[in-house]
Amino acid sequence: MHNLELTEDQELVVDTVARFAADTVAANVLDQDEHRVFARAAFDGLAELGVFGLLVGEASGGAGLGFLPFVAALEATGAQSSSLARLWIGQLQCALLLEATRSDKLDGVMAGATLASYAGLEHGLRLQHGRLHGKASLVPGALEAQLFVVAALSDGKPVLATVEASAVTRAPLRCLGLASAGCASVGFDGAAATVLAGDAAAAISRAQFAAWVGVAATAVGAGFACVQAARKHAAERIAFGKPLLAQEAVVRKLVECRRQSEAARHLTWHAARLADLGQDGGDAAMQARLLAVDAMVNAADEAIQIHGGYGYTVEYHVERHYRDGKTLEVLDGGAQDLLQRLAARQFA
Amino acid sequence: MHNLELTEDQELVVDTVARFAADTVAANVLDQDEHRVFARAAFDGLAELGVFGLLVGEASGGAGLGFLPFVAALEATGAQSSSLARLWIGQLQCALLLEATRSDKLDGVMAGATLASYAGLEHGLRLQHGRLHGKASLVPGALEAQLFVVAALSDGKPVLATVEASAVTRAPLRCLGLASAGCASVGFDGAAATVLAGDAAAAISRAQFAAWVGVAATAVGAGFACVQAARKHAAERIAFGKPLLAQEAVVRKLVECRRQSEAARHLTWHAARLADLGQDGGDAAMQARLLAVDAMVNAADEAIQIHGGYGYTVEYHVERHYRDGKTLEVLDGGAQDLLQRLAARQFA
Amino acid sequence: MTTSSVAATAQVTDFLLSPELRQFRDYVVDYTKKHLGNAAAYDAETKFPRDPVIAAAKLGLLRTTVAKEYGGSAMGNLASCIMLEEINSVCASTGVTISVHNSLVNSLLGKWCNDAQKRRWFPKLVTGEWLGAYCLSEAFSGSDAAALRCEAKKAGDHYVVSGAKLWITTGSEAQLFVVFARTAADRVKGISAFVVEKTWPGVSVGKKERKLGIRASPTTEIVLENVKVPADCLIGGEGQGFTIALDTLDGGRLGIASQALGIARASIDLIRNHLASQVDQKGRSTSTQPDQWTFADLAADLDAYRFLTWRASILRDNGVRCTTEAAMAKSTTSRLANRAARAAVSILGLAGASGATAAERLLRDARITEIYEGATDIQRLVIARGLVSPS
Amino acid sequence: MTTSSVAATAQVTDFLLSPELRQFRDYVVDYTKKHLGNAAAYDAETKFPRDPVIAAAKLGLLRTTVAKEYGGSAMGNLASCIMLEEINSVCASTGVTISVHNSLVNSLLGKWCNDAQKRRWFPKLVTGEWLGAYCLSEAFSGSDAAALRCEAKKAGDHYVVSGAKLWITTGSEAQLFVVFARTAADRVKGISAFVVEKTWPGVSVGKKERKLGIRASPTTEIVLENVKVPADCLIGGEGQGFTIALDTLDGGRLGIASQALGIARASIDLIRNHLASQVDQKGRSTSTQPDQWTFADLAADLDAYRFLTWRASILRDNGVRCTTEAAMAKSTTSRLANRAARAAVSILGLAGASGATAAERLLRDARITEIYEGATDIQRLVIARGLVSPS
Repeated sequence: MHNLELTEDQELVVDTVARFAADTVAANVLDQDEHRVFARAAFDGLAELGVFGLLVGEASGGAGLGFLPFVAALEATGAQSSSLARLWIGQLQCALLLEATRSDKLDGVMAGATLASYAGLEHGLRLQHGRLHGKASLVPGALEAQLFVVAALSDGKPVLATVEASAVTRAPLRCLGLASAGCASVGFDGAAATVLAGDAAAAISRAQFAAWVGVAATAVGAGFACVQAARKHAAERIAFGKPLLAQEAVVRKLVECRRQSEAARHLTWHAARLADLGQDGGDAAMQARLLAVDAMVNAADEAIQIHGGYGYTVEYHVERHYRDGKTLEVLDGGAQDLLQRLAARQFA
Repeated sequence: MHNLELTEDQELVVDTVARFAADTVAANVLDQDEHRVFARAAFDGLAELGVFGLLVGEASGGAGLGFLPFVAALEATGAQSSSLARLWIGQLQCALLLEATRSDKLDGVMAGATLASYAGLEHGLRLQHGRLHGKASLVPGALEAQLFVVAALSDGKPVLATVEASAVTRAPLRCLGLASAGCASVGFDGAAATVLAGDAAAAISRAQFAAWVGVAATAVGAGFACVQAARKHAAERIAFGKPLLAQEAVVRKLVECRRQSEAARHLTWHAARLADLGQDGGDAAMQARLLAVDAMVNAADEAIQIHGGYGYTVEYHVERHYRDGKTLEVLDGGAQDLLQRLAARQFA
Repeated sequence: MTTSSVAATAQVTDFLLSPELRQFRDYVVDYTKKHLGNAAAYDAETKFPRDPVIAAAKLGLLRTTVAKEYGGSAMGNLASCIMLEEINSVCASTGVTISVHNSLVNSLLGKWCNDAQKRRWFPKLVTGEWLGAYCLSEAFSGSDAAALRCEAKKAGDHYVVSGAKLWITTGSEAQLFVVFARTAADRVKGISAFVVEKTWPGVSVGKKERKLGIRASPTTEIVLENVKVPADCLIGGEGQGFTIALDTLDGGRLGIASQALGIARASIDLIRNHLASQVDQKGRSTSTQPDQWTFADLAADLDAYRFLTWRASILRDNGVRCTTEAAMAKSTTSRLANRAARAAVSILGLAGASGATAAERLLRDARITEIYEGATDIQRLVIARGLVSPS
Repeated sequence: MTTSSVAATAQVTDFLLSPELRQFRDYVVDYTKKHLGNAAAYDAETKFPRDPVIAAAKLGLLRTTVAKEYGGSAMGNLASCIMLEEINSVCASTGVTISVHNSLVNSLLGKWCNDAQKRRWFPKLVTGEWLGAYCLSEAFSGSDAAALRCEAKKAGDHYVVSGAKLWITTGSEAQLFVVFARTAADRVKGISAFVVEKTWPGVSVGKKERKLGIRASPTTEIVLENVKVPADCLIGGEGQGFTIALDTLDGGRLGIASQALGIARASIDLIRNHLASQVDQKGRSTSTQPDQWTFADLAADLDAYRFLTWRASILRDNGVRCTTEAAMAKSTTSRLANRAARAAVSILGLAGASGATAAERLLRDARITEIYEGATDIQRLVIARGLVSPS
């Protein structure tokens, strides 16, 4: 499937996750999404596979395998469930942040024993006198999280802190998508926080990067899944005496969608490669994230159209991918934030 | 600039071409384009650099360096002149075809002593009793070519043949773009042809591939050149008391254009890598060609807009890139043909 | 054409609605403000908006396409479109219910039924005592409507109708079904149209679809098992069904175009309000240029495509065939609705996706407008056929 | 408002042009057929289409926006737009010449000049003996028009005007220039408008631009070196220049929108003819679905955006400010023209790019419509400003 020149260790992780996603995750994903059931079993399954420490260094007890296997495995996960992929990304961001700040909570998060959620700077939270203020209006995983890792401003400077779930107010949301990801708003309301040591800005950057390439890979996987689903339906569905797939305009759409996801995949791999080489993959990661999410939304949109009325029902996967794609888009600051960052980096 | 892991030999070719393009080609390109002057000196310059045998095997007297340095060098050429890049692609296609069919005309073409033009199957030419029939309505280089390499159908099967320029009727065209590429229509009118031996279908495929990745790389180079030109203008041009570059919408356009060209570049590299590994890079090459040309046209369009009235004049490069982009699009069967091929390969 | 009475005078002069239509629009706006406040709740609970529909009926909104002699207000298609844009800008589930009732069922009966038939059904339909549903699609015939398999076998003074109809809007709530069934083998000329009442033996509501959007509008299967349909329930003549179906869909598409306009407008209004709210302490706008651009393009297209919709409606009101024009209206407005709703989610960001605003519902509702009553792809082919080789 | 006389009766009723306007359109179509056959040659040779412009003048096409008392036909903006769509569908260079003459110069003089001024210049302008040009832009002021530097210093009974105007359409062919110059320092209120005649000392035609398209329309610099402009050539009052410029551009934009409509229509017609020509031996269409889709979307947008243009024109004819509506018309039509021309080149393939058809010229001509008389980017901001915080 891929062309990533992975090591044997990396390959093993990717294959294991891909099998887990295809065999176990796929089975319940529609039902859980429709009824907004948290993907607990799948999360625990990932924990068992030990992938939450994928990016954490061996010295800190992680696998230290780098971004390449991460994006490859997330692509396979995204093909089945963006909700699960987003939970994984959040857990892994927390692990990276806790590693960077040498927090003793790292082990629990890596093991998946502690479900952690990250609320980034985009929520505009403030830390004063050891207490957090403000509200994060939409955080994946928040409803079920035991621990929050929070990036906030303290005297105008970024800091990192952890907050116990018991200290915050959570409200479930009827989100557009990611219905199995336990999305909630989180009110911090003066919650006591443990400030983390270390270079917060650098750690936040790395966590952002992980979300960018992670979401990009998720969206690439989902985009291809939409093309695949539409192809399957179009091959089976007869209209005007022939399968839809025999209609030029239908195939043309699929070709276009596939082309977009393919391009996004290569940018994603490029970003991951650069990061693993210790180079700055930020531009590529943001470009990949923008392109991949656009491609996913577009592929889901076209796939719904090809499915016709069937695509509008929750019995097929494509409407879910459509909602999930638009939801992925607005997280982590949203597309606007990425475009502004790219503008500043490339044309300031 | 690139991230291609080229060998030293490859790197040398790319750097040499890039310097030649930036130093020599750039100097006359506007004037030649405006007055529709054939890029003779630039073509001869490429000949001197010995790049027409880049893809020809060492056994046949070529450099055998493969597609990676080809696309990297064409990107640098495309940044300056799509006309020259297209001439190079045509010459190199002819070299590949003559190599595959063991023609004795290969050496002259590789050396650039013979200017050769390739007319592909898209022109619907027919070979009967050693004579060619039909008309190719637009062939780059044709006006100045000494030799035509022609793909035609003979009893419904593809064949390759060479025709001397003296045997055909040529009419210059006021083409939309590629004004320095000597575009002409070519009437074969029963011209005597030398049929080439060997597997015509395979040779034609390889020549097509070369055009796909070649045009993709050209368009990537031109796309980035448009972004660069627009950025320069926007940094200098003051409106409403500040440089255009300080306007969010202007920068946003540049970010979007750059993102598209970047994605196309990665697909192009991917296709070239696959081919150099002996794998099938056809899908990637076609996808790259489609995306890159779209990105080029879009970047040129936005660059014109950012230039305002200036962009509409021939004194800036962007209107030329706009015309060249649309002209590159319709060559080699055009975007439609590529989309149909992709449809057949991916969804048949 | 009983509904053409309105066309005696101009409905739109120099792109302005007539005073009567503007007054009617205000009347409908008043209805939406008073009765459609719970749209989000109906959606969340997938609950049919019965009260809003009853209120609409009481205000006469279910009889706009019916001639006065049968209890209608004979306001015609343009008035219906103006009404539907307003209703759909607040609640697309209520909107499609009324659209199907007016633009598909009532219009069809008014145009193709005989006097006795009209006197039989319109009294219940114009008051909203009965809601109507339009039963054309089947599991294996969607865009390719002529592939339908539902059978109607003549047996003396009645037909025996059997088959399963799919994607029936208002299926579980309607009391009257217009059913298209096959009375002969010929692909097109073998199709006939019938009125089938819900209470007749053999009629049942099948599976209810769980959908991305318009969740408060019940979309169900309607199962017909050896239903005895009296011969006087045949609409028009045998074999006229496909002609009736296609002609009716021209009008139906104007209803959906208006739904799309309503959804687009609501989405654009969300963006407008968001932009207006972005000001610094001195009241200067801090909204970004790219967002302003997006808004401007959407706002221009909204006006443009509304004119396409009005034009086609007026043609239909005047008894002029408007297949191409209706296809233009539906294909442009439905794509605009989706584009606008997606933009609203993007620009509102977390508030767009979290459910804190209507944006996410608009996005989900918008998506159906490109699918039902003729998918976008089909509309495009209709336009190309109409203009490239005019028949 | 001398041009508002047409507005007493409806110009467009239920989306149909009045019989008078349809007749006028036929009249213009006849002109285009008889006089615009050499558009491609004028383009290739960058030669001003003098004969076509003279023919247009003889037919009265240069006086449509002038009141009858000054020799005009007072047909107003909508008639001008209808005329310009037709002319531009064949030759955009002729089109922009007439558009500037009518929509910018004649309209401006008619609205802002006093009676003596009108009696002085209109006799020459309505007959086409003189062509007009509109001199607003400068090297450092394009979209930001208020940044202009050209100076007009009062000196007794005249002004001394100095500066260089850039991007002047018809620059080398016009005999009358409306020149915007600075009479005071204030960025906006310091600008005044003057009529300058070509023959006056100090007036010269500077550099001629070599352009991507509308190559037969000369775009030049107009250099003003200490030109003595009599005080009675001031238009309106001192400081009114910017108001005049912006108001006039509302009308000018309608002219350019119409140009864009003409180019879009010609491009769409090329696609239509191409699709119609693609048939197999049995006469069945072999055109591809994606091409049909592209055609359908373009055709729908053409109708939609034409309505936007007509609406704004009627508002202006009725003396209603139409800044937002004109911006909608220009931004949508100009983008459509480019989209359509690009699609024509793509779909026609080699024949689209080789010069064998008009497609490549349409593509080149189309590109200017997004740039001049208010770039698309500015139009979008105008729309957003107009709708988000209505003034």
